Amino acid sequence: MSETAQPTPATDERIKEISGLRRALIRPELGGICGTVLVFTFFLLTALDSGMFSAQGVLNWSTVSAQFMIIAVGACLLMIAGEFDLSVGSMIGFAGMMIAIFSVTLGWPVWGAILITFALCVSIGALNGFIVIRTGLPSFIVTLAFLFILRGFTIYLPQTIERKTIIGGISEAAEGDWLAALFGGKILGGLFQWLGDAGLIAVFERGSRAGQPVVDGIPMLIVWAIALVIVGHVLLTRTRFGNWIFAAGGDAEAARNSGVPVNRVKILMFMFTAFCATVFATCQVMEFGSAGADRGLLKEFEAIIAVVIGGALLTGGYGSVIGAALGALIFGVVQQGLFFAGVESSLFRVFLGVILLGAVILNTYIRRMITGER
Amino acid sequence: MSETAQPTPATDERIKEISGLRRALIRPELGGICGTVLVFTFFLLTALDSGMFSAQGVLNWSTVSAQFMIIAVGACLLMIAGEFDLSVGSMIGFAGMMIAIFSVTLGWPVWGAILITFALCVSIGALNGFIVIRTGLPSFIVTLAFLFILRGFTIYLPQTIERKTIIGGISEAAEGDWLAALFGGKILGGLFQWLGDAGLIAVFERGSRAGQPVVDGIPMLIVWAIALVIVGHVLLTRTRFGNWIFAAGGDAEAARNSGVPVNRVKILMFMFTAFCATVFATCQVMEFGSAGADRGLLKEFEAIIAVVIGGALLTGGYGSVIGAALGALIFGVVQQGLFFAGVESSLFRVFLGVILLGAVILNTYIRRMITGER
Amino acid sequence: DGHGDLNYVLVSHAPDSDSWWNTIKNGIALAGEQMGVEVEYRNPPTGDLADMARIIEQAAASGPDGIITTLSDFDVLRGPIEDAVASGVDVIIMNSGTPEQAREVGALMYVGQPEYDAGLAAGQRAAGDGIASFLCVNHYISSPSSTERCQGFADGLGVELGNQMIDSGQDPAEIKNRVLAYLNANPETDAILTLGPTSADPTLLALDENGMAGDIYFGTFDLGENIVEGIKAGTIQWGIDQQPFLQAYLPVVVLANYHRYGVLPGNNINSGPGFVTVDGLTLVEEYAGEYR
Amino acid sequence: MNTRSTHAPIIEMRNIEKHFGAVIALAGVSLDIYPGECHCLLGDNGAGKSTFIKTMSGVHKPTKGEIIFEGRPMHFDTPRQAMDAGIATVHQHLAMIPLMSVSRNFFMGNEPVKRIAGIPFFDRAEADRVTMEEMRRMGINLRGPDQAVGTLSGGERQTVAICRAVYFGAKVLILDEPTSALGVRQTSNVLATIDKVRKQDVAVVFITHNVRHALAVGDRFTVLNRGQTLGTAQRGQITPDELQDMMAGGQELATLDDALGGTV
Amino acid sequence: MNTRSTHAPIIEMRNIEKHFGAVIALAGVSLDIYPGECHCLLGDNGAGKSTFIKTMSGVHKPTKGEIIFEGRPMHFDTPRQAMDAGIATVHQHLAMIPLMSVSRNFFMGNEPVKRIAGIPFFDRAEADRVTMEEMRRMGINLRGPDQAVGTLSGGERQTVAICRAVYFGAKVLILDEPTSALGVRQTSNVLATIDKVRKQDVAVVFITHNVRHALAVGDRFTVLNRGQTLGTAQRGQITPDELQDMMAGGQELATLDDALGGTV
Ligand SMILES: Nc1ncnc2c1ncn2[C@@H]1O[C@H](COP(=O)(O)OP(=O)(O)OP(=O)(O)O)[C@@H](O)[C@H]1O
Ligand SMILES: Nc1ncnc2c1ncn2[C@@H]1O[C@H](COP(=O)(O)OP(=O)(O)OP(=O)(O)O)[C@@H](O)[C@H]1O
Ligand SMILES: [Mg+2]
Ligand SMILES: [Mg+2]
Repeated sequence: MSETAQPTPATDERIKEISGLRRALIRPELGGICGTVLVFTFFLLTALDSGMFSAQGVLNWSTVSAQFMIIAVGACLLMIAGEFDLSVGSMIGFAGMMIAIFSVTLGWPVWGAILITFALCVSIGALNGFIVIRTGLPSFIVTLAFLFILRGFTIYLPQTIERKTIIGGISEAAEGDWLAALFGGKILGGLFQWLGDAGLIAVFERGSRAGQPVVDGIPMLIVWAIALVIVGHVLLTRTRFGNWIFAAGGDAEAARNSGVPVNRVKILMFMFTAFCATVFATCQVMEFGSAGADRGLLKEFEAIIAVVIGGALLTGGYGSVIGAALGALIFGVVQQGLFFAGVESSLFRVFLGVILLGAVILNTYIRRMITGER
Repeated sequence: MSETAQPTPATDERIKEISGLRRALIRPELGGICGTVLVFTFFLLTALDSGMFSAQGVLNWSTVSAQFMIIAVGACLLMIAGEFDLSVGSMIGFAGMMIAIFSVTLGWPVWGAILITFALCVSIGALNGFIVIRTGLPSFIVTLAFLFILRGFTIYLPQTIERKTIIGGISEAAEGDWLAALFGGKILGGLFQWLGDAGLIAVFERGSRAGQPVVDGIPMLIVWAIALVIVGHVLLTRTRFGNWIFAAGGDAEAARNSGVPVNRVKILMFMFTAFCATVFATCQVMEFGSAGADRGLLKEFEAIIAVVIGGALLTGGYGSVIGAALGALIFGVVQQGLFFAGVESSLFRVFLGVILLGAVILNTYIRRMITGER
Repeated sequence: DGHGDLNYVLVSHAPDSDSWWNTIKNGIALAGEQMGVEVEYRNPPTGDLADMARIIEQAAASGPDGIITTLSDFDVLRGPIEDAVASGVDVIIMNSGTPEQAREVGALMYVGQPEYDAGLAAGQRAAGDGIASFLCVNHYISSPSSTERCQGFADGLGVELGNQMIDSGQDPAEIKNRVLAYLNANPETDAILTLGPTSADPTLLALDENGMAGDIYFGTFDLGENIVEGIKAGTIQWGIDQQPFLQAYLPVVVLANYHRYGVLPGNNINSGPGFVTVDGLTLVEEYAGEYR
Repeated sequence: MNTRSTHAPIIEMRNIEKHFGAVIALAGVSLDIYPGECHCLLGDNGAGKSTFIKTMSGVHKPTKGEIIFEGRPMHFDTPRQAMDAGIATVHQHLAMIPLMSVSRNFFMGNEPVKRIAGIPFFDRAEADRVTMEEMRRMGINLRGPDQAVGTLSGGERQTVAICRAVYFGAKVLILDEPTSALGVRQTSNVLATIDKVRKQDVAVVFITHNVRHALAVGDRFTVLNRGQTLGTAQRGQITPDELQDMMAGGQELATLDDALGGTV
Repeated sequence: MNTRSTHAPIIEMRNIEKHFGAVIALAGVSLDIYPGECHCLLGDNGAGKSTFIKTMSGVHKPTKGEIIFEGRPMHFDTPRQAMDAGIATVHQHLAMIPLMSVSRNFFMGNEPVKRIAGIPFFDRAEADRVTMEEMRRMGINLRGPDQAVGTLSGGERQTVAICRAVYFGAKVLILDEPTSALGVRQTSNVLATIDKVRKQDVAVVFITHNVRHALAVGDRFTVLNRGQTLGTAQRGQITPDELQDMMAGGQELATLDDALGGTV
């Protein structure tokens, strides 16, 4: 028997060569990188003296960006797995309210309230996923239903139990709680104190905290955001499970035939999204000490927008966690930056829409270069 | 030359026969019909004596349903053509505000304001469609951008021009305007007066309108809803353009190859959706005499929900206008019925979510029967 | 930047489509012009209070001379406000919160109308008019202050709130028809309380339609063009005016004078509740929605 | 069978080039197609066959080159125009919409119209009648004209597509790999249909990878290779083996164990 | 070539039935497959071939019937289990994901793992290396292992799929119409690969509609018809024409004009 046919020619005369640099550049997060550079350049030029880049200013937009990042990581992995979740915003409201009800109304220890809330919310995420898988309905519809259901309960429960729509007093309850500190505290306080003493960052001038540095630590929110981004990125790009996420979103049928446990992957991603939403809610509740029925409104869109700005494909199978994190950063910086730059606040939405459009068009162009798709 | 092969057997022994009745039943709007029957049965049993089915009560839920119908018709045709529009709600706010600005602030005659607003909004619809077609981006993203952009302008413009976010005084401006009457008036007033006089419907017993019938005409809103449903239904099922709508949504590439002007169809459907949103806004402005920056919030979801309850497929190519109208009816009746039945009103959202889920699952089952799809 | 040597920021909790805040914007614009200072308006676009906390932090970071803010959730906003005070920014609390809370966070003063008290006063007034049951049309159910108004009104009447408060949503047709539905199902209702123009305007139309206009006892919070018309026509018995204009205007004036001349009023200022009735409506009418 | 001399060509493609960004899919292909002939278009994967017939049917605009239809230069901007001119195409990836009924699919883009008060209504009765009749003529009994295409088997769908093209395609019928997914019986039906259509003086352009299918019905054979034509051969002037070699782009084929016979 | 007597069958399918709701796709099909043989599965469209091999590869669970793999009854609940047992499948509709890189596709569902601190990391270096090597062995030079599958031609994709199956499919390789969209040269590559694989004592199940492809590599031929088997024939015991007739489900074929030769 002869060997197989002669090798096909290594190059095709009908295709022009793509330069090495260009090839190195085309990756999902390129759009996000360009956007970040653009946005920072813009604000460095227009809002440098507004305090946006003082220690306090940086902390401000970092915190806002970190918030977006936490939910964007979940939304990103879920979107790459081919689904999305419109109930994220309602889940945030619901999770916060549950913690408040368990800890304040029912008087449970805060760690217990947090744990049971995580269990509850992750189960709801699993339920979302289960319904999507079993009925084959688009996740848009299923999670839209849960958007209403969860928000309904978030308003109804405190209304019925406590006759209010905001439950406060969680800070007092959380005093000294080991788990609460993981969500509400700050780290590196010593470092910042030292920086303040050394005159490297500003200190308060008067009041009860005179002499303390204006930034007295990194909020746990930011730590969570960074941790989730790293975990998400490693999971997606470095593990076999990550490959399954791509496969499940790229073509569920093909993946299933190749032995990828697609249903499990999708349900786990719904659970992870719910987990991220609950982390968001817990940090918020622990920082602010109260839970409100209107928390998290429209956050589902913000998460999706960050992910899409970061280069992921709405239809699944393509995207990057780093991209989503950059998307969240852009979003946060623009949102706070417009305030710093003193732009009329009602125009904020207009900017948001325009940036969204611009970013996705840029990303589409990049993706077409990668895949050769037309 | 011989004739082509012998005919394939008319029946296939491997498939059980489907009964005639069952076949007659399986149509896209079946889910809507079942839902409507269910909902009415439920409320007839639980809320019969609450006034829900008095003349006034009927008018009440009819008006709410008619509102949903107007936007559902547009959303339905667009969804069948394979796209959807998240900017409907913002478009409603925007259109109302434009009418107010043109007629009150700029002092144009109301008919002029209405016409220019229609032109403007339909052009924005066309722009939406154009961007979707040209960039190949999912309409979710493009219209999400416009959701923000239009809402931003709706807040910014009156704020800048009039220093208010509610502009009133349109009723006075519209007094005697021929076009305004088409959106804000009532018809069949004589008939109802006669019915009231004849004792067939209740008359007011007290207050400023004692002696007048409780229902003094059919609001133009309902007339528009019925007209749009009929036009939409005929367009979809009886014209060649209707066939193109199905084709464009079913498989744009295949339709294009068969000579269907897919781009034109899709853009026209975006324009029609914008048209419906503008009708909604105009009726609202004419009835309430004012335009507010927060009008139409979340209406895009409500339209999509009505359409999906009515049996259309989110992915396009399948659905019915009658179904969407029934979906809107169910939506309206449930919403108002809960008030008549005295259910805690914050639970409304929970019900909405549950009904949405139930309806789509029912519809999926029906569709699978039709297409034999698994 | 700007024409003034002093920079102030006003932070509200309202979503940016809420029409009531418009008067506030006009108030600060006028005060800014008259005092020759720069005043910016900031709000969380969706009305999310957690976002509002970030905005206060942001405002503090941009180093203004003063911040005027609402205190719609003490727990959430206390931290950022205290930080702002500590970093040398003078703060005045307006609109929501209580004088006690304002003192606690270290603000200079409080200008506004305690919501529960306003509701209570209205309830007591209505009780005096012989009212025993009511409908509270809540178009902003997730905001605590709107619930407090209803609660205060119920307590003023001495009845249980219960199902008498409905979540009306913000769509005018839905508000109108929900009111109609409620009145249809509960025809024995004595009074209606609306919480602002968003719910009052459609409610007026609803009463017009079912013929109860003028027949049912109707009170509302906050003013607007149609509400003023309603008061004039006798459909609405009273409107509780918390005078948003003052809530915006006074803090700016106070801050500017404090920073320039070191003078400060010795007390908090209650801008409301003031009951607007059919007497003395002319000015109210002219400026409703703009300065009233 | 028709020969070159009896007719003028119905379509002349002159030096057609088509570039997609960096990809040159067609680098100058010329071809004449005569009424009543079955012209087979052969070639390797990616040779440009589908691209070529898409320029013919108005889906793509050629980057360079001329299309002369019935003696006059033509520029098809949309598939509709080509269709109106009499060019019907069955594309490689079926141009059928699974959720739509057979009769709606059959007339997609070519709906029969009945004017009532000047409004062009879709004449469904007519459409249903024609569909049932045409499908019956092809040997397929539908449950009803409103049966969804999604419920048909692959072979049946293919037949609907061809049937539709034949029904409308008065002058030129283009078939892009119509038999690739079909069973033996279905294939033989399709080939018989091609044969029948050709006899009605329609020009047929038939793309296939199967030499035997090509030889069974083809009058002339054009082989494309990497965007260029290797030339056209007349039936009888070429042996199956020669054709096979040409279809492989002139490159040597992998040979199997001798026991299995040298070629495929 | 192997004959029945030299080995025990690696898979025995006994009376497999599969119902989809009202549709009876398989009505009791039995089949033995031996190591080192190429077993061709033939039959009309909708005969149930794809369904049959899907029960074999764990995609569908049979409604009735037994699967005996290496002498022991087996119940595959997921494609993974079948794969782990040594059954690799190239499905009719390609199991490739266009947006993913070749090497990720190659190892999809079978990722090589490198444990660092107990966490199973995807060993990409290894995956890339193997992919490049295996593809090179098949005669395809990739730009790099991270090239997206979407940029490959149809034939190349088909080869990746087969290559992957061969790499993992130690014992049984199932190919569902692998050649239907391929050009002559690509087809001959695939057939040569089948031949080579079979020689390594792998059992190959090969579905095709092309008699000549079947005869080129098949050792035994099983024909399905409407969910039932028409029997299995040994190579040499059956003529191409007989086979062709059986493939058409025993029904008469449409005959073409005599000039074109009686059969396809
Ligand atoms: N829209 C497009 N954009 C870019 N490249 C394209 C496009 N369509 C086709 N090509 C490329 O043009 C070349 C010819 O493709 P074409 O589909 O015409 O081949 P074909 O001869 O039909 O092959 P097959 O036998 O596999 O169907 C291929 O390299 C293909 O990748
Ligand atoms: N998931 C399913 N649900 C319902 N019916 C199905 C399903 N899969 C296949 N069928 C039906 O089972 C029968 C056999 O289908 P199958 O795909 O096995 O045929 P095949 O022999 O592979 O045909 P082809 O040669 O066209 O690929 C067909 O009638 C098909 O419609
Ligand atoms: Mg092709
Ligand atoms: Mg098959």
